[in-house]
Amino acid sequence: MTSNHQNTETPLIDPACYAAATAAIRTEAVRLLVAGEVAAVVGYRAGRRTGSVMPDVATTVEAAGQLLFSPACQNNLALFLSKAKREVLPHGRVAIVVKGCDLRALAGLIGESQLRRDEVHVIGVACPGVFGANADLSKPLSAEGLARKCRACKVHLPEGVDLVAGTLPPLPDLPDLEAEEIARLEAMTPQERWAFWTEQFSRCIRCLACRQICPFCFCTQCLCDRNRPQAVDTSPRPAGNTAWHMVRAMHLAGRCSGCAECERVCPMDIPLNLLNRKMAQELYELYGFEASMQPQEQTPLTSYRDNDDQSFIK
Amino acid sequence: MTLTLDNLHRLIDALLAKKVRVVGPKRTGAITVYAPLAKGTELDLDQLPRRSAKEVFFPPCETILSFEKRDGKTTVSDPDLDLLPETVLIGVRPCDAAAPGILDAVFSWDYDDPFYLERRKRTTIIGIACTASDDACFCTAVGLAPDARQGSDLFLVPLQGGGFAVESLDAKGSALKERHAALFSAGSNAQPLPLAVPAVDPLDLAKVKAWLDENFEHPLWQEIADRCAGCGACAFLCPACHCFDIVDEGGEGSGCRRKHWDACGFGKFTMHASAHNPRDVQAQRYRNRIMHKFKYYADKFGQTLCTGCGRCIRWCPVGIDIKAVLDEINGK
Amino acid sequence: MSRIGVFVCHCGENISRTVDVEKVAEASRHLLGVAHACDYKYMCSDPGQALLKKAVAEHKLDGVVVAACSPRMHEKTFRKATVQAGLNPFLCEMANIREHCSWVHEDRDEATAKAIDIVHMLVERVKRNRKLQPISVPVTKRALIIGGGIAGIQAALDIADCGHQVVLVEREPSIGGHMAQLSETFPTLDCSQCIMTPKMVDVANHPNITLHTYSEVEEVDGYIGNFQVKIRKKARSVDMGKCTGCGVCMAKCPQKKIPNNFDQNLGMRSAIYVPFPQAVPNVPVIDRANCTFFKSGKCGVCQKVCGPGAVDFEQQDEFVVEEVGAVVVATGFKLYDISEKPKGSPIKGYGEFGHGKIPDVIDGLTFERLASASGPTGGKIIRPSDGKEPKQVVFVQCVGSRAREKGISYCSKICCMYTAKHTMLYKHKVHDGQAYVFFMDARTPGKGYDEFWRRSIESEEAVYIRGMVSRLYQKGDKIVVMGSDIAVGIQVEIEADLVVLATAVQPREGADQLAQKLGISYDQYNFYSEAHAKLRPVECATAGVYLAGACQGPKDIPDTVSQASAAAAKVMTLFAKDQLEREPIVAKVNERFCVGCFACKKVCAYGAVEEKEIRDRQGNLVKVVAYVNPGVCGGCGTCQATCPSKSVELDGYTDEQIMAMIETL
Amino acid sequence: MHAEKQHHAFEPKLVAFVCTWCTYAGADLAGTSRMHYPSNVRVVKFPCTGRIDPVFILRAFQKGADGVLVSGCHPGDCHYMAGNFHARRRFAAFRQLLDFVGVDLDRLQFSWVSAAEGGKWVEVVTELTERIRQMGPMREFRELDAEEHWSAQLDEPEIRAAYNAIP
Repeated sequence: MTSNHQNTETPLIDPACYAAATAAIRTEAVRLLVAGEVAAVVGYRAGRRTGSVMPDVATTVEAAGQLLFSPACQNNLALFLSKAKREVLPHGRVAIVVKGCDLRALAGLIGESQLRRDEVHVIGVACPGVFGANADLSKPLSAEGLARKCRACKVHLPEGVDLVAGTLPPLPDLPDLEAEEIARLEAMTPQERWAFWTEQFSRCIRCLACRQICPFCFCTQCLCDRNRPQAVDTSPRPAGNTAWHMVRAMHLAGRCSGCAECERVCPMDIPLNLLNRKMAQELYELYGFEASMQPQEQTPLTSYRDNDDQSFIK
Repeated sequence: MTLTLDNLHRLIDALLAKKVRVVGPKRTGAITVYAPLAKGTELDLDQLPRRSAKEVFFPPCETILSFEKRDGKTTVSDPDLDLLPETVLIGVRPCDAAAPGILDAVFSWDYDDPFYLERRKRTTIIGIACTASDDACFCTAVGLAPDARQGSDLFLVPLQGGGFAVESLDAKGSALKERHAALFSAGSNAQPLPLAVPAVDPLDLAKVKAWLDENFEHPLWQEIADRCAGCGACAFLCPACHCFDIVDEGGEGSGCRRKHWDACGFGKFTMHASAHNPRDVQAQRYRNRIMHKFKYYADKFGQTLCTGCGRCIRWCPVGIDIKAVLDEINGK
Repeated sequence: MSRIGVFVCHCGENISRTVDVEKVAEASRHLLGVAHACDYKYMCSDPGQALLKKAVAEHKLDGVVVAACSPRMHEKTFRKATVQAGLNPFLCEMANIREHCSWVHEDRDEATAKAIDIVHMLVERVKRNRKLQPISVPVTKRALIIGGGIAGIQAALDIADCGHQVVLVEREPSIGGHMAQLSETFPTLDCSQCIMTPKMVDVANHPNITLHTYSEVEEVDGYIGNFQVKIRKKARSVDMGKCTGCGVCMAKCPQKKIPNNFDQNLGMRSAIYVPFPQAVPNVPVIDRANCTFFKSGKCGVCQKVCGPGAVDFEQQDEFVVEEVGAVVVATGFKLYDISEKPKGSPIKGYGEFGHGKIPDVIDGLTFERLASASGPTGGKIIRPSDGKEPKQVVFVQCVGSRAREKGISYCSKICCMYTAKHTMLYKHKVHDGQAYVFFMDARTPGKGYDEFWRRSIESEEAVYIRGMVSRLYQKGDKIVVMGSDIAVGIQVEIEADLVVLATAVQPREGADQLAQKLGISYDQYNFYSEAHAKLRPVECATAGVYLAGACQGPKDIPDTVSQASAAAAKVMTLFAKDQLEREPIVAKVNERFCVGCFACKKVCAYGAVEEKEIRDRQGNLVKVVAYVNPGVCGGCGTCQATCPSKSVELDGYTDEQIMAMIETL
Repeated sequence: MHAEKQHHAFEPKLVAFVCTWCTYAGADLAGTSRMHYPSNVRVVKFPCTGRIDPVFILRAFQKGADGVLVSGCHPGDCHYMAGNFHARRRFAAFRQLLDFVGVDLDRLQFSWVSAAEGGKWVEVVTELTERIRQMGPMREFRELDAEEHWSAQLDEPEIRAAYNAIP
């Protein structure tokens, strides 16, 4: 019913790449569990529906043998190691399967004292790209189905991991749609941009999937859940929705690792990653800072330089 | 009786001309949602709307009163429900059309919810048989079907070669048809389009309930919760989930009391003012979702709180598949 | 429901002239939670305060808003009255309807409307104020004095005489500062050394004073009552314990041609040296940059001749950490150098005066050394270039000072007087000499000052020319001084033998770095800022740090000594109690919600955020959260603005209070 | 002699978030110096610009501010050493976000006003007031707040009438 018409003639990426990564993940996961090095492996396994996958916390050799990597492995599994997700860490020492974008989130979590590197065994995946939102997972990955974030990805091959699963095939050179969209918005007048975002935010039903899926939204008490004082209205009305998405973008500024999960999971199709990507661009331009390329003490908004730009201050 | 697509559009235009609000599937951006139509041709029957039709009766947010305090006096004002518009909800798939019938029970149980019931009274539902499905759909497993008439006042069956066979199912439906009789023509020989019957394993709902009756504590809940991220996407897209929160917004001196959707998956859903939380972990919350749908609601109202629309499966951020969960329970 | 009282002050007519105070009181009565509102002529007066106290009792008020002047003016007054009325002081807020309203607006309706809004905001705020209790911190009764000039010496002696321990840190090898360099002092012409050196000796001998000379403050941690100060004791290369001060090393040192700073480079000293004979401590220092041994590894004469074996070439910089409760900053001044570009100036120095390249154009301090009996010339006034006695000397005042175009707009305060003194000293020594003074204004307020200045003209025949010098240049062995006499309206040209410039008084180099270590503020010239120009002139805004002497602004000796004693008195006031009560405007962590990302710790300039382990009853680690040390917290609230979940909150400025104010818009 | 009171078609509501040490004191100085400026501004005092949360700016716009001024100590002068440095980055970022969602940045002014700059305070407030007077009311956020239905797409005149009937 929600099918997208896709050109299925030649797959964008050779499926063998994903198969090779799958095999490597399984071997390593089984080895880790058998050797008792970890109590659980956080990875992906197949879902009931054709092509679908879901995050899995494999604690048995049998389950580890079912782990896989495919273009449907969209989830950022770093979420499962943040303190907000209390279910996984109690298992004990864990291994985790990460794509480059997930690894960046992991690095961010380490930088923010949510996790120690020595607590996790990191299985990196040489990731050629995954499906974006609204893609039909039952079809092979096409340029159209490829997630927008993957087109601008700088971390196809994760570094600093304990094992890299798979090898990277030659990657298609595709235009950076997200950057184009940001440029399009930037070229608008403020009134046009306001109209654009007002329309987008008006759809928001405050299901909070964006927050819950975000590895960096690990607060025990979200500011936006507070009612004394009520900084952000909780009801799904345009005022509260706009405030919510702005506050979230601000809280993620300098931290967001660009996994774009918020955008993918939004059932209302709000292009949330444009906000995060824009903030990341600005912080890079202002302070030369890129979030979470490795664990770091400081983020741009928790540090300063005496000579920071202040041309906007009278 | 039959109705051509053009006449369906004309019907919408005619209703609009009479100041009737017509809500139907409408494409906005990349997605289709139930939205007020400005003209007949806006109707988009190709896609299952992303959100269910429950919002027509039970909007995501509504103001239920406003208050003002001044000089020691508090004035409370209620909205005037008489101003709610007459509405025709059109192009509703059976899985969405069946939901209000299920929800009526709870909204008129110990307390008659005037907001919901008034909207229900003023709305006519035109259902449509379903001719396209995907592997998330499972209406047949919960006792419905692509051509289930439950909840519809008027029902359309798409015909081969275009147009619809029209059936009126009750007085509301007949009245609507009568008022616009000119647009309808006599029955034709055209065959209905093949129905989209989901290819899913059947469920024995009684068996599922029996298992739930016995298994309040079960490792299954934790297993699912390991991946549940605790958002409200499933509940908010669901045609039958109906939990809401009531909040006061505005200042101490004046403001509004609003009712808005809530979801049992949220960590704060059952949080007490004391900070004690009886459903402190996600396993308890996900269990409640299943229990409410397939046990508590059945215990209380004899119905299942699920129409098999598959939205929660399609849009679960972490790929939790309620059908797979039910299959597992069914198989135990 | 709150019961707030609103008290609207007329401030005589200061407020009521433009604000309809009765209307403000009336409007306040209708605000939610206001139980009482009234207006009164002078709220800060005794009857005004009595009115407040009576109303609190009568109307059972649980919060007070005084709509009057700026809280910076009378917040303390009204908080005290609130306490006397039986309420917590933090349940009193001031609505600033004078400085921010009646004084700056003319239209009565507009000003009244604004005053009502301001009151409304503060009413909403005070409703959400919490009762705060002052925080007690223990006080280490030990003071650090930075700078061993007359200011530091005076403060050290006063505090030490009071029975408290004092740590005195001096950058140079000897204490004494600029005063030790002076010849005679105005307005009494007593010999500077004669009055200074006994005090220096007192410092050295005082049982309560620990002296660190040739030392610098490296790091300052902590807060009022509890500072930890890391001091770098620079390697002297001479063991203080062993040296007897006999001076043989200096006499034998083969390297004797090093210009002596202390003598403004007029005289020479050896590589191992004391800056001047009366130095305290009388222990030499090896100037490693100029010492043959340190440069080439050969020599070592001083070590060989030292009887007690005090010379130690291996000595390293040492670090000591001193725990103190208060800091007095007395780092003094330097004189502006005409070859240097003043801070903020577009002009590079005084090109018209030859950029300091003309040898017989000297500054006031150099003249002091020439005139000093213990100076390099034995008190004989001669020209640095050729040693001849100058017969015509031109003194130029306001060089740098009061020269906005040069970047220094302030008056250096001491130059008028010391130039008058210089003309006298000159005339006393060169009877047939003639002194000319170019001046803009003669500023001589002070006891006996104007009389002194007049004496230089009337008895010592100094010629005062009101006007500026436009140019100086060397012509043969003379210096031609071109200027204008604006009193007569003519151009003047004098062929001088010596020119003495009264250059501007500036803070010591590095004053800004020290300020940053101490966390105190300073002005555009790097002079340290006092907390209040009039009412708190010796305190820094940073609690526990006090100012003495010219580091705060140009001062003469009597002013410096007064301020030093005042700073000492402030320190002693602080030390009079074992515990210090401080304002409870500090951040607190909600440990239940803190998720331990430590963004707060990253932004805290005070290092007040610590990591705290939360354990269950069995002792298992549950989580690590942030903890704010209330003694260290400065109260800026940057942590709260940074915390995504607002799990750290600044008392007195909570989100709830601020949001409530915003809601009134 | 005072100039005749000028009438403007639109008098904006301005809110100023200021630090207590510099700008609040600077505004006090403007008062003690009897300088004059438009009465549109309402001052909220903070210990430090470092305490000022972008959420406050957002909330102010939502609650009806037509313009917001944020002002504190000059760099290097922060009473708390570095609060204004952190604020500078925070607001540099926040501005970009506001701009990207379509808020006209002319409505938001940042300034450094020291305790000695009463004149600068007057200048900044006067300029901002004048500018916002020209720009007219800040409609965007207020319209959002007035939007009673959760979704603009379901916003029908009848629904609007029903909600307007709510006093």
